[in-house]
Amino acid sequence: QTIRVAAAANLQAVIKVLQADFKKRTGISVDAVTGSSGNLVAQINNGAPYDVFLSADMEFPQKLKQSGQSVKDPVVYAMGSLVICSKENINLKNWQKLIVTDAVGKIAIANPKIAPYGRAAEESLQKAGLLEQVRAKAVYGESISQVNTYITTGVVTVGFTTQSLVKDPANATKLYWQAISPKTYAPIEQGMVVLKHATDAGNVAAANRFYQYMLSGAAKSILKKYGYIVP
Amino acid sequence: MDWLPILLSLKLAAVTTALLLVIGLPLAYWLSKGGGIFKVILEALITVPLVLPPSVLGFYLLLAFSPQHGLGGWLQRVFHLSFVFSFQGLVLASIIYSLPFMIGPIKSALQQLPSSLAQASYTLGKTERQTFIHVLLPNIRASVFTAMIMTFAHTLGEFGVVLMIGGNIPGVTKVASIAVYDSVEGMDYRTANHYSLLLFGITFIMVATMFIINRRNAKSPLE
Amino acid sequence: MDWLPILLSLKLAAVTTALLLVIGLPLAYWLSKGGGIFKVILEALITVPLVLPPSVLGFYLLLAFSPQHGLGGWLQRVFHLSFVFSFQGLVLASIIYSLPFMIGPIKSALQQLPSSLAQASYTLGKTERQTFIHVLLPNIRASVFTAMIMTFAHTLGEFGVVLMIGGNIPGVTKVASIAVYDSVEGMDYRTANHYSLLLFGITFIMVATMFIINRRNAKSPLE
Amino acid sequence: MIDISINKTLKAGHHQLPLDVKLQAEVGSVTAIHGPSGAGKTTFLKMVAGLVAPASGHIKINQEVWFDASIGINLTPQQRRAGFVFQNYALFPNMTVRQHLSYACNDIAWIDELLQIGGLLHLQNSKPEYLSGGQQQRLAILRAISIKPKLLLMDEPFSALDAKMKQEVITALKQLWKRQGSTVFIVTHYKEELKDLASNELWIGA
Amino acid sequence: MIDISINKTLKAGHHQLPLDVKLQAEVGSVTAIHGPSGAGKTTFLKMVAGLVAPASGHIKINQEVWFDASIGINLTPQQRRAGFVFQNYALFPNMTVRQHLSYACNDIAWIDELLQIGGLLHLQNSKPEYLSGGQQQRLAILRAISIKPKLLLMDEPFSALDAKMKQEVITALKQLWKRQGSTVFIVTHYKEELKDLASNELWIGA
Ligand SMILES: Nc1ncnc2c1ncn2[C@@H]1O[C@H](COP(=O)(O)OP(=O)(O)OP(=O)(O)O)[C@@H](O)[C@H]1O
Ligand SMILES: Nc1ncnc2c1ncn2[C@@H]1O[C@H](COP(=O)(O)OP(=O)(O)OP(=O)(O)O)[C@@H](O)[C@H]1O
Ligand code: MOO
Ligand SMILES: [Mg+2]
Ligand SMILES: [Mg+2]
Repeated sequence: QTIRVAAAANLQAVIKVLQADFKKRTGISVDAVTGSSGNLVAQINNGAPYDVFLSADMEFPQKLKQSGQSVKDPVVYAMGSLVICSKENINLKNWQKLIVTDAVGKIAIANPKIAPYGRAAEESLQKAGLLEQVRAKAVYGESISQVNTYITTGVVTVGFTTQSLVKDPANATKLYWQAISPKTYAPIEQGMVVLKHATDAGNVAAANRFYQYMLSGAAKSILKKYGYIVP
Repeated sequence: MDWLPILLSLKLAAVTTALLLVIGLPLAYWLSKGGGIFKVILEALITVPLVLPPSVLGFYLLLAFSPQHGLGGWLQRVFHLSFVFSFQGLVLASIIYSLPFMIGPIKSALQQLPSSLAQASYTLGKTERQTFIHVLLPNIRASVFTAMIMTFAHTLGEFGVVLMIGGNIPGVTKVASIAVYDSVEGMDYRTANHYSLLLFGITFIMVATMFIINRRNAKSPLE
Repeated sequence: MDWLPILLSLKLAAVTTALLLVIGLPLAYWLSKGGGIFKVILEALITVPLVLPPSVLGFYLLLAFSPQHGLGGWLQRVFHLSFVFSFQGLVLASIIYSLPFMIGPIKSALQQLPSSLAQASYTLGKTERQTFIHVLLPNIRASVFTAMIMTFAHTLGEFGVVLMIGGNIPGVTKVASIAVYDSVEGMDYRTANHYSLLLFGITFIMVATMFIINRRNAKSPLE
Repeated sequence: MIDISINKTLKAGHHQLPLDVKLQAEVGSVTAIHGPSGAGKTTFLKMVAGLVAPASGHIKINQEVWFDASIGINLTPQQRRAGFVFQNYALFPNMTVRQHLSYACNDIAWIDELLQIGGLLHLQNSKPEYLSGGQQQRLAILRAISIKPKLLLMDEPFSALDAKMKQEVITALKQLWKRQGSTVFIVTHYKEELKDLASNELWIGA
Repeated sequence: MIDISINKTLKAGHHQLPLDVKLQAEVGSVTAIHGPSGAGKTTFLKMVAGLVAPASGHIKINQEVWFDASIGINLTPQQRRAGFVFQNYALFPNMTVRQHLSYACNDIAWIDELLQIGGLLHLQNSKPEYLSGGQQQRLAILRAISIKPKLLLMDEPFSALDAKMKQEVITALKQLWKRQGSTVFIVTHYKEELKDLASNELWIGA
């Protein structure tokens, strides 16, 4: 049996591990379709054959509930943690001071209009009173993966991204990073729902098992390893 | 590296190019004959999908063909045809997206032909259709090849539309362009490089073969 | 709705089309003269960027022009030129991306012209350059227009490459295609529709105007 | 019986050029058409073939009405199937000599006979760009007669042939036309070359 | 003094056609070239103009060497600037009658004189597709002489002109050539039409 899971782009690395672990435990295969949360929601609203949706925030799953694509309320399966990160060997302890100096050129931020990590980064900068000063140096990535590309290819000096980047064992680039204090931004709650399609396609039992699995200790320890904060 | 997306892409590009040839040749011929404001409007409409970012075009196509809405629902009910998250959906989207690249060069090449060629054929009793196939088309072969290569390559590389309306389903809609995109996004640059090189190689061979076939059979012995 | 991205897009498309005309015309002419294996390889190379998904092409361009690496660093140090996160970077990327659409139709149209036209011009003492400008080019006007329209429209709608190498900086690299994409992603479909309609309208007017200009100045009085 | 009377006003630069032609000819006759350059000879032939529409008048070939402005009849070039030798040949660049003829008709023996008449047998696999001017002109003639048309329209068909070649071709054509009962209109600037061929004469021009 | 001796093997279909031409002519003379269709007359003119390369031999015009296979000299068509009337005219579809001439030379008075000679004044703003066959041919002649070439190469330049028009044109050209001291080669199938024009004759063919 196979179910299809639509997963937000920031889960791209960890979803492979979760897939394998879930298969080992239940024998159920998972096809993961990754993309930006906004894209995935537009597709689901227009008949995409996905059984479970793992979003990057809570807003999108809520919208799906409203449009009748899911029966139950979304639950939080993980919380993202924001880091500032660089390919250059610079000391990011005092990143607030550092990023306004000439030592830092371009700064990558996810587009706050559509990516939760971008929203968190701007919030944090706002709290530190740096947002306006940093604007001139900012470049915007469409998704968190694009920000990661900017960081790992070194076209920006620093970038605000998810901790899962630096925890990803597949990532060969040596990175220097510093976690941003979670007090400076609203928690990045990532929500999950089982979709109506699962019922229509007769996958509802398997989908529910995956849903349960995501909230189990096994999944949580994997998520944790990848830098997510688990509830 | 997974071969399925490459094969899927080649299939998509081949089917799209073949269908666009069937649609594009008569359409380009009809447009080349000139005419009123109606044709101008149609030509502009054909070009318009080009200016929307592919993913946005894909979004509108998704809305149009969604079984939730009018047209898509009707197609679903009456013909059991679904153009979202299916291979035929990718083909349809690719056709809409690449149409101007097929039509444009063929139409302008046809306009460049002297009208006496067609006239000579008509006096032999040949229909417009026979004339088009046997006289006009062979004399704009270079332009037809160019249009085909551009369409094929463009479909291989098409990404935004396909992602939106196809949804990245392995073996059904996960084409090579999406696979290589995924690899880059996942920072798996090795796989991305492999895919890219392969696409590169396929195009290279294809384009080179076309150009060699397309060279004049022989050079004039006098020059 | 913000007008800045639209203006930026129009500027990018106009600059790209103009530069591609300057680069594309001589290149297409040179390729049309036929020749050895070297030209075949070059032609294939020009076509290859088409088969990579735009964002992946953008990724490779990012690598190539990153100030951290060889070429990009050298350009930065010696010319203080940066092709990442800058308008000139978008122009360069668009040129690479749209080159085949400019070259293809022009080259095949040139091949279709009878060689006696150029010969007649040579015997009048005219150079190859004069002949190209005054004799060959005016006789393939329809194909040049087609190539220009396709390039312009394609650049307006270009998204993946621009997104990757531009970094979405308002007023510098945030072009219309990104703005409309953002709106769709942010589920702000109203704004997305506005942008799309506007792009639609601009292209429509542009294409229609071109086609009307491009119609033969007069119809033959005998037909 | 062939009965033609047509009218059209041509534009030569900014000048108006009235063209008004009346012609009656027997079936099986050969008519030589001449007149000054630019008078409308080519245009007349094109009107008869259905490639250009006259403004008024009629074209009647035997019992058939090909064109009649008053009753709105205007047959297509395909329906008229008049053989036409274009002044500029209008050969098909993509076809070899033989392909020109096999595109027009299916009779292989007839095609071989034609190639023989035109002296193009050894060039049957060459495309027009590899033919000399006179060879191209002969091919244009062969293509037009290959469909065995009832009415054959020839626009200066011998202008690029040397005297000997012209005599040979004319002799062969004469026999052919007799055999097939063809009616022929030939535009020419050299009346003498048609002296033992043409029975009628038509002057077009002021 | 003009001294030409050139060789080339042409391909006519699968046959080999050896072309071997020797010609000596005075400066200011007119040479009529004739021979059977397909013998190589057009090819000869193209070799003289530099549009086709001979296999061996030489072309010497006055003191200048235009071509010499033995010492590897081969001037470009631009360097030779031989006026050329193409058998198929090779007019520029994008240019009006007047533009053809103003592309070739800048002298407005001269252009007007040429238009007068060719009887094309009233058509000066027409493009080739709106010209009759004879009008196109006259334009081709005017374009070739507009550059006042030392050597003028004409490939059946009068074949589409009616007798009267031809006489007028020839008379005008004769005066012109005398004035300018031009040397002229004319390919023709009607020797008679050049009888009071040509002083030399060249036969090309087996
Ligand atoms: N590219 C080519 N262009 C012209 N002729 C060619 C070409 N290739 C081969 N030939 C052959 O070369 C021969 C000479 O051709 P050319 O045009 O010089 O003849 P010509 O003497 O001018 O004949 P015509 O009086 O019919 O114009 C012909 O038999 C022709 O078949
Ligand atoms: N599209 C056109 N094609 C041909 N002639 C045209 C056209 N438009 C206008 N004309 C004019 O019509 C007139 C008649 O042209 P036509 O070709 O019938 O002459 P013709 O008698 O065949 O002359 P020629 O002996 O020079 O071939 C010419 O004066 C020409 O300028
Ligand atoms: O994973 Mo996201 O939706 O690109 O932030
Ligand atoms: Mg005529
Ligand atoms: Mg010749």
